[in-house]
Amino acid sequence: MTLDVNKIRNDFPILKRKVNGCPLVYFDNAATSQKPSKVIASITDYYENYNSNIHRGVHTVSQEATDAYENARKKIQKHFNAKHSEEIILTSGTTHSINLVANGFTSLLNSDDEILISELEHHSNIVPWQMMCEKNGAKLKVIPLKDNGELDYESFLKKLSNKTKVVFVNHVSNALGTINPIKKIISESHKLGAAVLIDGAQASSHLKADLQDLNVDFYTTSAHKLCGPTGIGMLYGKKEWLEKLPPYQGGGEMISEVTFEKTTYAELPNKFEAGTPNIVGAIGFGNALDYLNEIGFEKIEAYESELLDYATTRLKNIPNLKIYGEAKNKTSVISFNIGELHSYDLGTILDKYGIAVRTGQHCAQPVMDFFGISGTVRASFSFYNTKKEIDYFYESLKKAVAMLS
Amino acid sequence: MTLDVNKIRNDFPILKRKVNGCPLVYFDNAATSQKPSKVIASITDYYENYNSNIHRGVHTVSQEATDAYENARKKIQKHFNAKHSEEIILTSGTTHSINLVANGFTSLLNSDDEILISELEHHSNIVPWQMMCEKNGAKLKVIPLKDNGELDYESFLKKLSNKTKVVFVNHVSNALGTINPIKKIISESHKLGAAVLIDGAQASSHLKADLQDLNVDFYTTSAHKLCGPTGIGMLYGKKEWLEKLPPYQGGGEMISEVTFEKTTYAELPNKFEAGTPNIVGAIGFGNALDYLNEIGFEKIEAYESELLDYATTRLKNIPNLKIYGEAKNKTSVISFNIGELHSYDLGTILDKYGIAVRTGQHCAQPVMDFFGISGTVRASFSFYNTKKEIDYFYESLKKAVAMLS
Amino acid sequence: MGIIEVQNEIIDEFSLFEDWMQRYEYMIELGKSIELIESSKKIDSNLIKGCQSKLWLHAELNNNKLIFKADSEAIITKGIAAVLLRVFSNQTPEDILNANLDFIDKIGLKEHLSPTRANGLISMIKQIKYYALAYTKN
Amino acid sequence: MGIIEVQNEIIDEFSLFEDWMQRYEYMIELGKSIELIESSKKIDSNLIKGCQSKLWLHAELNNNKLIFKADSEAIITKGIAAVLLRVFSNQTPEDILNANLDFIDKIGLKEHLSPTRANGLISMIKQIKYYALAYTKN
Ligand SMILES: Cc1ncc(COP(=O)(O)O)c(C=O)c1O
Ligand SMILES: Cc1ncc(COP(=O)(O)O)c(C=O)c1O
Repeated sequence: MTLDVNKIRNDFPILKRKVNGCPLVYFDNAATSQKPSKVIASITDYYENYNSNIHRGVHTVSQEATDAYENARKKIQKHFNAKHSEEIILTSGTTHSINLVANGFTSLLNSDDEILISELEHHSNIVPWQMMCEKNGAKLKVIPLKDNGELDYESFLKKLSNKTKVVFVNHVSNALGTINPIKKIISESHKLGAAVLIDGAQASSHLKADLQDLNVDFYTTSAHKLCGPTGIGMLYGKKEWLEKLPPYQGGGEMISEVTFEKTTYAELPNKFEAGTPNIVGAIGFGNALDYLNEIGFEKIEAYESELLDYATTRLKNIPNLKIYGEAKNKTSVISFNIGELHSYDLGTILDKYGIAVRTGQHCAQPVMDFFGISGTVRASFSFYNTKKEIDYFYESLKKAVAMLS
Repeated sequence: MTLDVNKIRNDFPILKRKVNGCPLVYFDNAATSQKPSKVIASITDYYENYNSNIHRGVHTVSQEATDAYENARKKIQKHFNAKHSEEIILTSGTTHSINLVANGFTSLLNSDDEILISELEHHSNIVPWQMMCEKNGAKLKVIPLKDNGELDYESFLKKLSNKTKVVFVNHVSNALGTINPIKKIISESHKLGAAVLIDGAQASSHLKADLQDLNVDFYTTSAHKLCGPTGIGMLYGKKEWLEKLPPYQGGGEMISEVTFEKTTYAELPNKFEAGTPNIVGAIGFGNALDYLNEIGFEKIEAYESELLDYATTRLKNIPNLKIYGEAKNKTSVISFNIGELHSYDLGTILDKYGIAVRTGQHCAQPVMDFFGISGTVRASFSFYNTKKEIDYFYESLKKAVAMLS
Repeated sequence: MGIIEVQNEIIDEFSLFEDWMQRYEYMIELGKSIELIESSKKIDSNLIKGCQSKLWLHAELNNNKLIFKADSEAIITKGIAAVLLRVFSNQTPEDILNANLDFIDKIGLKEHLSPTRANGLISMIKQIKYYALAYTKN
Repeated sequence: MGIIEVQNEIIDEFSLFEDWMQRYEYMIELGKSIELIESSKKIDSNLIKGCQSKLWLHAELNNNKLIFKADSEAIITKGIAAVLLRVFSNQTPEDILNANLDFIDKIGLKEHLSPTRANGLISMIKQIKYYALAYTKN
């Protein structure tokens, strides 16, 4: 049974809009996903019917909001198959999640320790660790890329040692779409006693991670990438790890006792959820997962890989078009350049045709440096995109090239 | 001209709902405010029509989202009369804002320095500073409370010295409603070279702070307290200060160059806005301010103080009712206990009558310790509440007392 | 009396009431007759978590029956505790472990069953079952 | 020719085009004839911020007229720069400072006027006016 894309498109109000007189063709899904009516309606419903601050509230509305918030946590737990619901920390997004972990490791590592990071990472999984290294003197080592956009696994094995304390790799690269062999990376790292953080921001809309099966120590994602609201994301951490890490932000909710002399911290997950959380964000996050699971990830994966193959084949007909990243396992992302044309020019003309792609370095400057380029055009497809849109994209791209050459 | 509360109530969909068979009487405004249709509609509009990741996006939808996000920043700047728009940092809320500043001061202070904090503070303005003191050894001094719920201003002057580097006070206390004399506190602190952070979370829905006139160094608030969405808030910082503070979180947007050897940070405000922000949150925040300004803060203040006086007078008729905090200047918050009755019991029975109040310690344990109590019932009124609701509250409260005694 | 009999008795009693007010008044009444925990046992380790008012619970095995004692600062919470103790105190650990909790719904306290509810009902039940488990294992 | 005359000339030229494609093609053509900045001047201090493609701008005073030179990696940006340079290069600092920018709207580039636009048009205009200000003060 394949996915009924016409039915699905009706779920997304934005897909009816026009841009510069043309129907919107949204191929910027790796930057953020569009939202189905069901998720939008759950947000409105919250504000119209049971908006309230949560926890400690005795009254009914607060109780309803708290239940909805905690229920969202359970949905997330279930989706990612975490063992305990308190292993799911609700954050404002992947960047926040990673900073929380990096901050936690600041006091746990010292200058004898090494951390291992892939060259494929998003800035959000690089800069927090650089900031940490400045504080505790730990050394940052890099797993290099190969020409095809895959990580150099042999080099990973060589660089991994018993000095390595933490390894960070994204599940899927946002710049190239490469799906990394995280299960192997996790088990090899564990053999040498290193913890592993997987940045799942780019993976979660395409594939379902089973966290217990992966046996990963930390996993992060952002709801806005998977049909959910902005300003909400998650950090999964194994209970043992979350108990070991010091709290990140101080404030309401995360404490159990406060006096000016001494403050004791609350239990998980509250220890890491200081302040009024993004309540409506959490609720929308949970509903977005419900929506995706109703469609089913097998169907989503199959359909998106069909789109990827189709688009790749078509684009390769364009002279001088070079695709960056052709890993065997990749999600529906095509990063490319055409001859000497600047990605900004291509993006601007495509926009005139109503096509939204991302251009530039995609917050992954090391990847661009690896290829010696200043940026790419990135077209990223979602399960609500169609082959017809890809055809139109192909035709428009040819026109853009003609104009710009 | 006074405020037309019946017209205003129509703007708030939730006010039509029933709780336990009775019309909802929402007196938990100090915890979070309700949202007018205009704000809710702006959220739906974003998701249905121009949802996109912002900055660096060449395509139209991204451009529209970026413009709306930056336009929200300008609305916030204008509302609070900040000098530069880049002095407005969009955060996930007050707690995040304060942690950002406390983190920044970690490397700027040492064990010779003192910080001065009021006994009236919310945990969010206590715990981050305790965490900072643990790292850099700075000493935390406390401005004590007086029995009427005001700060002991004489004691403040005595404790302030040229060792004092930062002073933190909330503009309005969430537990008692006290409006603190922040203008005087700021100018006295500046005389001795101390920076001042004012936590405006509880003030912003009641009064309009003019940041240039206050000459304050840092000011924070949360949108959810002022008819805006959850998961978004602001940190105002004087440009000189924000340039001095090191970045807080690392990630996308906040950098200008990233290599594994060296990363350089972006300019304000991006330096402090790592990762995909809560785009829809910012837009809703801006629209909430528009909504409040359309009503007008003079009218809001006048009406709310009428409600406060009315409710205070009525409540005082109840035998053994003790109000905590009767500062000359206070917002429409009444924190009270009745005889030996537990706040939880009163809150539970009031809920049965459809009345939402907050009970417990209101994230301000030091205030409760000061009064030697474990908590209070807190009824907090907003401009969409009515005297009729207060009458009903008064009658219900009497019934609750009868039941519980 | 066995657990089911006590539960049925309570359901019968509560079924006489027409509205929440009578139910609550009765529950508050029950709270007054609760078997109080000694003040020496009002220690942190006997505190139930997640309750806005302090709520203590203590258990002792006597003749293979668990005797519970409790107290709370809040009288509604104390009333809820009294209902639970009437059901579970003086029962065998095995019976407690196997007990069904439908009666809570049937006497109109279902709203209190949410795990996030600040009265600690769920935590109290968990703690009761936890004691029972601990004593069955021995 | 004064700034207003050049602006009117450009408006006339662009008014002939029926759609964005022709306008863009023309702008790209104009970009090819831009007065190029020397490579020695392609230094960081001449880079315009907020532009996704590198965009350099340099100014020199010659006979009380400002001579601008520019270049960009992206040809659309270069075209936009060419339009601006045609208007502002070889004009006095005073005239530049007083110049009105309506023509940008009239030639159909209004969409590029958003401060957040990644082509740096706004930043380029700011920089041009900034140079003009610097040279009027002297
Ligand atoms: C005075 C005061 N400070 C800080 C906060 C914390 O705000 P938030 O939970 O939105 O971060 C609150 C609200 O709870 C408050 O009332
Ligand atoms: C692989 C990867 N990591 C991290 C991030 C950062 O996520 P966010 O901006 O939601 O914090 C992104 C998205 O931009 C991403 O694609």
